[in-house]
Amino acid sequence: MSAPEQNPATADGARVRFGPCATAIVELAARRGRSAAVEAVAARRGLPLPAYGRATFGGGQLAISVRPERWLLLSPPATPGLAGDTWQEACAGNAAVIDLSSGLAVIYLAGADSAEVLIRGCRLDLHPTKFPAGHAAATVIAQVAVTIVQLPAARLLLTPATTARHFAAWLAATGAPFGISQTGAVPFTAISGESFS
Amino acid sequence: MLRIPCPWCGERDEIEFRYRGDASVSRPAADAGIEAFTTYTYARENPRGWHLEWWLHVAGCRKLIKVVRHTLTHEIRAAGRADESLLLPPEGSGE
Amino acid sequence: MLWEGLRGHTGWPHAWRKAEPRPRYQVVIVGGGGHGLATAYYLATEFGIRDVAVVERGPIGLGNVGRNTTIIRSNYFQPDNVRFYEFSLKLWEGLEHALNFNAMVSQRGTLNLFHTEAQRDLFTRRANGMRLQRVDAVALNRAEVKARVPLVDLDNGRYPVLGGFLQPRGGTVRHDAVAWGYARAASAAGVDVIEQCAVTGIRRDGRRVTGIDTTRGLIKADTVCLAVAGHSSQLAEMAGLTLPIETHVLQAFVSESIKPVLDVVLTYGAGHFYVSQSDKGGLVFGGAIDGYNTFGQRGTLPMAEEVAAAAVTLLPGLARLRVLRQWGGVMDMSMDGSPIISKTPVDGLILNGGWCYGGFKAIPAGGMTTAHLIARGEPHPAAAHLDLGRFAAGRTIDERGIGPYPYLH
Amino acid sequence: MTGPHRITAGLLTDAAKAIGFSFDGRTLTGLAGDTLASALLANGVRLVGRSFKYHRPRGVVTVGPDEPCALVDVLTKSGREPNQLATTLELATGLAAESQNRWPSLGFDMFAINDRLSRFLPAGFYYKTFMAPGWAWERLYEPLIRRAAGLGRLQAAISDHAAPAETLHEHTDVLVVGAGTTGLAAAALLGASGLRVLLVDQDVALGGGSLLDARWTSWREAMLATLAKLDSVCCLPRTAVVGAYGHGVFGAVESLAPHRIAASGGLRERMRIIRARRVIFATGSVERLIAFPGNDVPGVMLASAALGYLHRYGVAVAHHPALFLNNDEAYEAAFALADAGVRCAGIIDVRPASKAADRARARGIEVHGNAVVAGVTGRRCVRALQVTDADGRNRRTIAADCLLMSGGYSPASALASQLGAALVWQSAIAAFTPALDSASGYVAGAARGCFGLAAAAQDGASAAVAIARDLGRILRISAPAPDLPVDPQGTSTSAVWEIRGRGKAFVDLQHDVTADDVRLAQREGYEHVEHMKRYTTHGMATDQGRIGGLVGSAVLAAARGVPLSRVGQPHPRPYLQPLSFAALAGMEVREHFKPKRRLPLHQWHESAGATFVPVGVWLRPLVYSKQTGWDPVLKEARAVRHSVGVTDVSTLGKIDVQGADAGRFLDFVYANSMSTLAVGRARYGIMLREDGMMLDDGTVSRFGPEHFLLTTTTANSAAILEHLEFQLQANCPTLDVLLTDVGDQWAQFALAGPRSREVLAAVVSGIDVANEAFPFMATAEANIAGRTGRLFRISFSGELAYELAVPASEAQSVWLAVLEAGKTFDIKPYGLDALNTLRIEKGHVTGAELNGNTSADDLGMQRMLKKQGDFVGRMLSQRSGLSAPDRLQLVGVRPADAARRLRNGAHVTLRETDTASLGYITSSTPTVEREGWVGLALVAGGRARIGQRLFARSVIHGESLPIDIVSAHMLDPENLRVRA
Repeated sequence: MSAPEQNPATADGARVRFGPCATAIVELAARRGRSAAVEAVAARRGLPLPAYGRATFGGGQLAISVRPERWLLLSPPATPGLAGDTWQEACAGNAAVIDLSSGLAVIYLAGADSAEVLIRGCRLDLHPTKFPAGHAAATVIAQVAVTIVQLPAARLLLTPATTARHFAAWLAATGAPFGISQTGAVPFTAISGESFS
Repeated sequence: MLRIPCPWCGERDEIEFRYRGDASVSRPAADAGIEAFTTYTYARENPRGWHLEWWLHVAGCRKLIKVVRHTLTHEIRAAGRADESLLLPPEGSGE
Repeated sequence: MLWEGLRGHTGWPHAWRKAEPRPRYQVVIVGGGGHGLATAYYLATEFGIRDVAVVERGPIGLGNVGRNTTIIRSNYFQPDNVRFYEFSLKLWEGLEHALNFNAMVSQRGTLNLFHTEAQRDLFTRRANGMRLQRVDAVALNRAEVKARVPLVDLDNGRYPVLGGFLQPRGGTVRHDAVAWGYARAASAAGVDVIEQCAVTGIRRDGRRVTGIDTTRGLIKADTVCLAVAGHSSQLAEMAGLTLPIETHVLQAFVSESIKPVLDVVLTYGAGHFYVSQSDKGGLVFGGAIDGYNTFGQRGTLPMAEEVAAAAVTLLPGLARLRVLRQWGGVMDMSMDGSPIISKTPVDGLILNGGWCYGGFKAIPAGGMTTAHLIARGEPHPAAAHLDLGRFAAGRTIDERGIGPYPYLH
Repeated sequence: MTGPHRITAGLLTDAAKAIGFSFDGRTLTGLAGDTLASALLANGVRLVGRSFKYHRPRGVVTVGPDEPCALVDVLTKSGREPNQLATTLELATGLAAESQNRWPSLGFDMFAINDRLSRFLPAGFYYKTFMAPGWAWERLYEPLIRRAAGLGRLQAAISDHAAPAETLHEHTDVLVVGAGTTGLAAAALLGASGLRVLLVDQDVALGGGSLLDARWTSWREAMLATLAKLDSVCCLPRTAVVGAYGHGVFGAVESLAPHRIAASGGLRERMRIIRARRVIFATGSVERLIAFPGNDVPGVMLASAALGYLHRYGVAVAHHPALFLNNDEAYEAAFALADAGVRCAGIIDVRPASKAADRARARGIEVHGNAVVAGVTGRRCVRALQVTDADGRNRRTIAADCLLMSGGYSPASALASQLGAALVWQSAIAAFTPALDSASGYVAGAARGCFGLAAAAQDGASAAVAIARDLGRILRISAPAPDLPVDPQGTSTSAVWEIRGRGKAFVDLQHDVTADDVRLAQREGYEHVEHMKRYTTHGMATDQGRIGGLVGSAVLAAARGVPLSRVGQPHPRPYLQPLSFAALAGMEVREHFKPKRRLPLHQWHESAGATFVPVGVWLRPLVYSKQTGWDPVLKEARAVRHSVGVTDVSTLGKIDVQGADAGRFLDFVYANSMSTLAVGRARYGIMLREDGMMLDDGTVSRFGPEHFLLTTTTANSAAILEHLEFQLQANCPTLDVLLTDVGDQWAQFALAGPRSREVLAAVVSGIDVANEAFPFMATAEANIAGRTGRLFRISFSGELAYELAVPASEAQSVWLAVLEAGKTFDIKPYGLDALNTLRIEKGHVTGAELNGNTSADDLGMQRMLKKQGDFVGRMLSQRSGLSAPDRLQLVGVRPADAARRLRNGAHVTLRETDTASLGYITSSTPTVEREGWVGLALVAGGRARIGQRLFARSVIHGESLPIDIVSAHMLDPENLRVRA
């Protein structure tokens, strides 16, 4: 809870930075009473679906659960075998599979001061004891829907595409006192690189 | 400021939710007639005390939840999923 | 004043008699707020009914009449509402001399800003509707808005101001003085103003009301009028009635007092906020309702943040001004956003309520038309549309077109 | 030593750092760590302002945020900030302050005449006066009163929006408000137990009362060291909790130190919204004034103020001060001043005897027991005091240049009261204490009347133990280590409120409310404390009457002849400290005030020279031109009518509906039938509210037996999604339906015009777009410019038209492909204005007609309502009132004189000069294909009036023009074009 002026930004502003992360996104929405079946399908494909409010990594994909009986699956863009249509077949009858790759923007936020920036808009308790790696939550920041995924050494922020630019502007303005820097596209490997314990 | 204990997401600020009114009334059957629908649509118990109400967690799980709230003190005694049946504390208690 | 000044102000009498309840009255009005006191005053002075008591659970004038943002205006969309509120505005204009009490009626004008063409169309429609009824309304362009309110930042980064609509005769009134003035004049006309007298029950004989039980005993009456907006549902329940009303809190804020910077009542069109400057120098702000039923007469934090954000956006010069107090009043939100002045299914029980945001500015008309309904047994022409029956019949007067969902207002 | 009154080193001041500042243009020097007030006093400046109503000379009264008198304007580069408290305003190099509410100068103030006329200006005088003649209030009296009222002057500067602000969201197990011995002891214990603790104090330094007693220095420093070591504890000095909002939520404001302000780009305060599982109010107490004639003369101040200025800033407030008090604690000021070499002119104690008096006499300080101050000599500063025995006899004069008063101490209970604490009268301390139920929080230390630093610390420890127990932690140690200094033995306070005599005795120094004003209010019947407050404005100033509030209640109680406990005091509302709008607003202001929603093609539209218009949160291209007027709009519209145009309709709400019961659900939420829709077809649909009024319209497309997509209007997209989610979960809980917002996923373009099919054919593959193969209201998946997308044959413009939907990330390439393919037909992108022009001509409705007061019948859609089966709004749409013949019905209108323009918002009347409104014009536009204007209107019994000539009156434009009422379907009523 330190104040910005106590954390002077380093020359390259590396204490906190953010950048877009190109991912393919599908949402699995279990049909009424079929969530167990969906989890079984996913397990067979090497992706153990997370419990509510959690995120898990498996089979080259990141699975996020911030809506009951629904899962967001993030994968590298256009990876054969991970695309929505393959899930479509696999989940036929058990889940609606909806491509949201264009609907959600994924922002990768990292750096020692990233928590300091977030508490200036995020109303959740992001204290490490309350929101450790592998936790995920949907909330609102700067009047925009944001899903936060806590990675071991960074955070993913998922936000609707049409307000992504507004949110990025807010992030830049709020992070300015911390010397926040905006990076280029962050590869999906930055996510997959982070192991969940 | 209300802190609403969403049964899915845990305690969240009220601004994440949209209030949807009295959860103790249910929509009349299709053939119940105009008077029944008039009552359903316009009449309000509007208690000064414990109130069972709908909140839609629009900024979170997007689930409709039930909340037992005191309309004077704003104390929230219970919250549950849409299909749970929550009991109201006795009238006059909790002031 | 001069004479009293010289004799040390020892001669001022009580503004209103501290009356003791009598066993029966022709008319008992429940609620010593603006509408209750005004109704009593007009019953006594306009309709010659002096056998009247106003019973108030606490001291008079501490409900919404003492908690509002003191604005008077008659700029409404629905023609019926324009007629009613204009009737009220005309009564305001003659009020102080009728009461011999300076309520500081200040017709400094109310200015509604608009920020989109769609809003311009709506306000044009409203202004034309008012003008057809010979009510004043003027359209202002950007430059005229800026000239009238130099504090406004026309291009405020998000919703530029395209213009405004002014009702020159709108303005403010010193709210407490309204309750005191009516109480004083009603009392002088023979009305018993009974404070610290809470109603515990409403007596009925079959379908007819016969009186009220109070913490100071039974009071019989031929007619009982409920004028307790904010708590109408609770009183009506005593008579076995369920009303098309929800209770919500409306909030207000006042800043430290400064030398005059604003001489109009200003309403933002792109956010929930309006402001005027009181004669004491404080800027008085209002917001929207919080959106859930509440009887908590207190301010909340989210609304304070929203109002402040709108204020700083539209009037950046106020950024360093400091807000002193925040409070709330609980209102009847009716299911169509318009008031109710009506007979009820219980004979002899009259309801004055459902005022939503409009209660204060409506006090003179509310009192006059309610008194008319009580005295004549039929609605005053200006309030004929405000009956309870309109909901079942589908004749609602939906000022905002929101429908029966107050939490969406 | 910067100033003759700086007699020693202060706890907060840095003797090495002199700072120049100015007051009323006079250049002075203070020290780093000074407040403006301490620096002024150090320089011997006593007169700092003029009072609100009587413009009487006023000086510094307190040492902190409770100050009623020492308010100044601060001149900054961006303007002038009024009503800054000199007693908390930290000295910064070049600070320029001016006294307030005087003209022409502080020394000589014209308005001071009010003081002489004061007998004619009692409380509430304006209610009885200024009424004649009738016109005079606004034009004469009110402007005068308004000019005279108000303290500081605000010099508004637009540039102030640059002032940064921020709101931090905090979470903690325990919030401890107040870092005196109570709070320090509690925080240390709670922190040691591993709980997260937030310790806040409004003062610049932590320690509260222990800062004013050297015996406590080592204990305080030990505590602060302990706290600093605990990771789970966060200490926030300079942070005032301004409101308690229930559910463990508190609003707090941190004021940054001058050097920090510079370091953080001008940030002045930081709003903190704190969410705590438990709270301890260790807010201490506030010293009270005593109402006696002349208790406002500069030099009359609280005893605690003298003590504070001495210890904190090394400043002696006077050379020869006297004290007037009713309690032992206040003697400490005399003792401390004596220790510092300031000789005391005597202590006037209303009590006959006390332990403190004995100690004073033992130190050679004269104490007048059983005595009171009956008056003050001097106008701009205290010169002498009139002292009498308690019974008024034995009048004598005591020379003094300052009077330190202490009427006892009131626990600071405002926050507890906001959480519903009842106030209980405690005669032992002559004050109210808050009774708060432990579920809401704990009040500890002086805040609950537990006076004495050691006793308070013990009390804080007990509260900590209780809270730790609530939260499942067991605290072994319960005594705050190290050992506490011992509180001095004391004699209890004896209540004294007012000393009556000639001259004004103030109970509210900032609003100039006197004890006589309170009595006058009572005589006039304003005898309830809330009435008295409102009538006299007692306690309504920036200081909220903290030091005089209870005194006013006491005067009222005496006048009514009832005990003070029955009168009580007004309910304290937020905010405890005045709070700048900037801080409260946070950073979601101006460009951040509301989110900006941008189209996937926003940048393309920008580069194409579009003029954007805010529509709700969206930014939409209005027209592809910077030129105003209708020409560019009509050019775009003409392209659609004559050849082909394309427009971005991605703002439409789009909701994916899947599941076995999807059709059933849509039948329930739409007034018309959807389950009967064939796969591969689309249908126009209307939704009603439960009260039978129109809610929204849009299209529903069926991609598969269990898969639909519906569109909503742009304005209602969020509301409709919520409506559907509510209806599904509340009223159809057993249905197998999944609702997913895909609004941002899909970009959607309308390709419209007689040549649109040819353009389409060039960009789609694998689908036959011939009229028969892909008829009106058909839909299909399609390969559009090489991307997988969806194709709809839907028309809003009234022309042959298609809508193309592709994933938003593909929007640009597809859009460009369409423009490329359209080149040969001179395709034009068209904006919102042209879109509107086209739909008005066709008679399609939008928000202007779906205004929440129109029924399906009003809009001529009654036939669409299902005869069979339940749906939202079905029953109440059958009410008589919704089909009354005089309801406003949708019609088209044309000016009789084609040269005249229509105006939206004009009212429709029967005759040129009628005042009775028959309705109004909702939308209008110049026509594309013929001369003149057309419009849509809602007219009473409109359909029966088709063919009539009525008038469109726009009184504010001084217009009344004849119009012809026509069918709303003004263009191609047989729908030949869309089917072509």
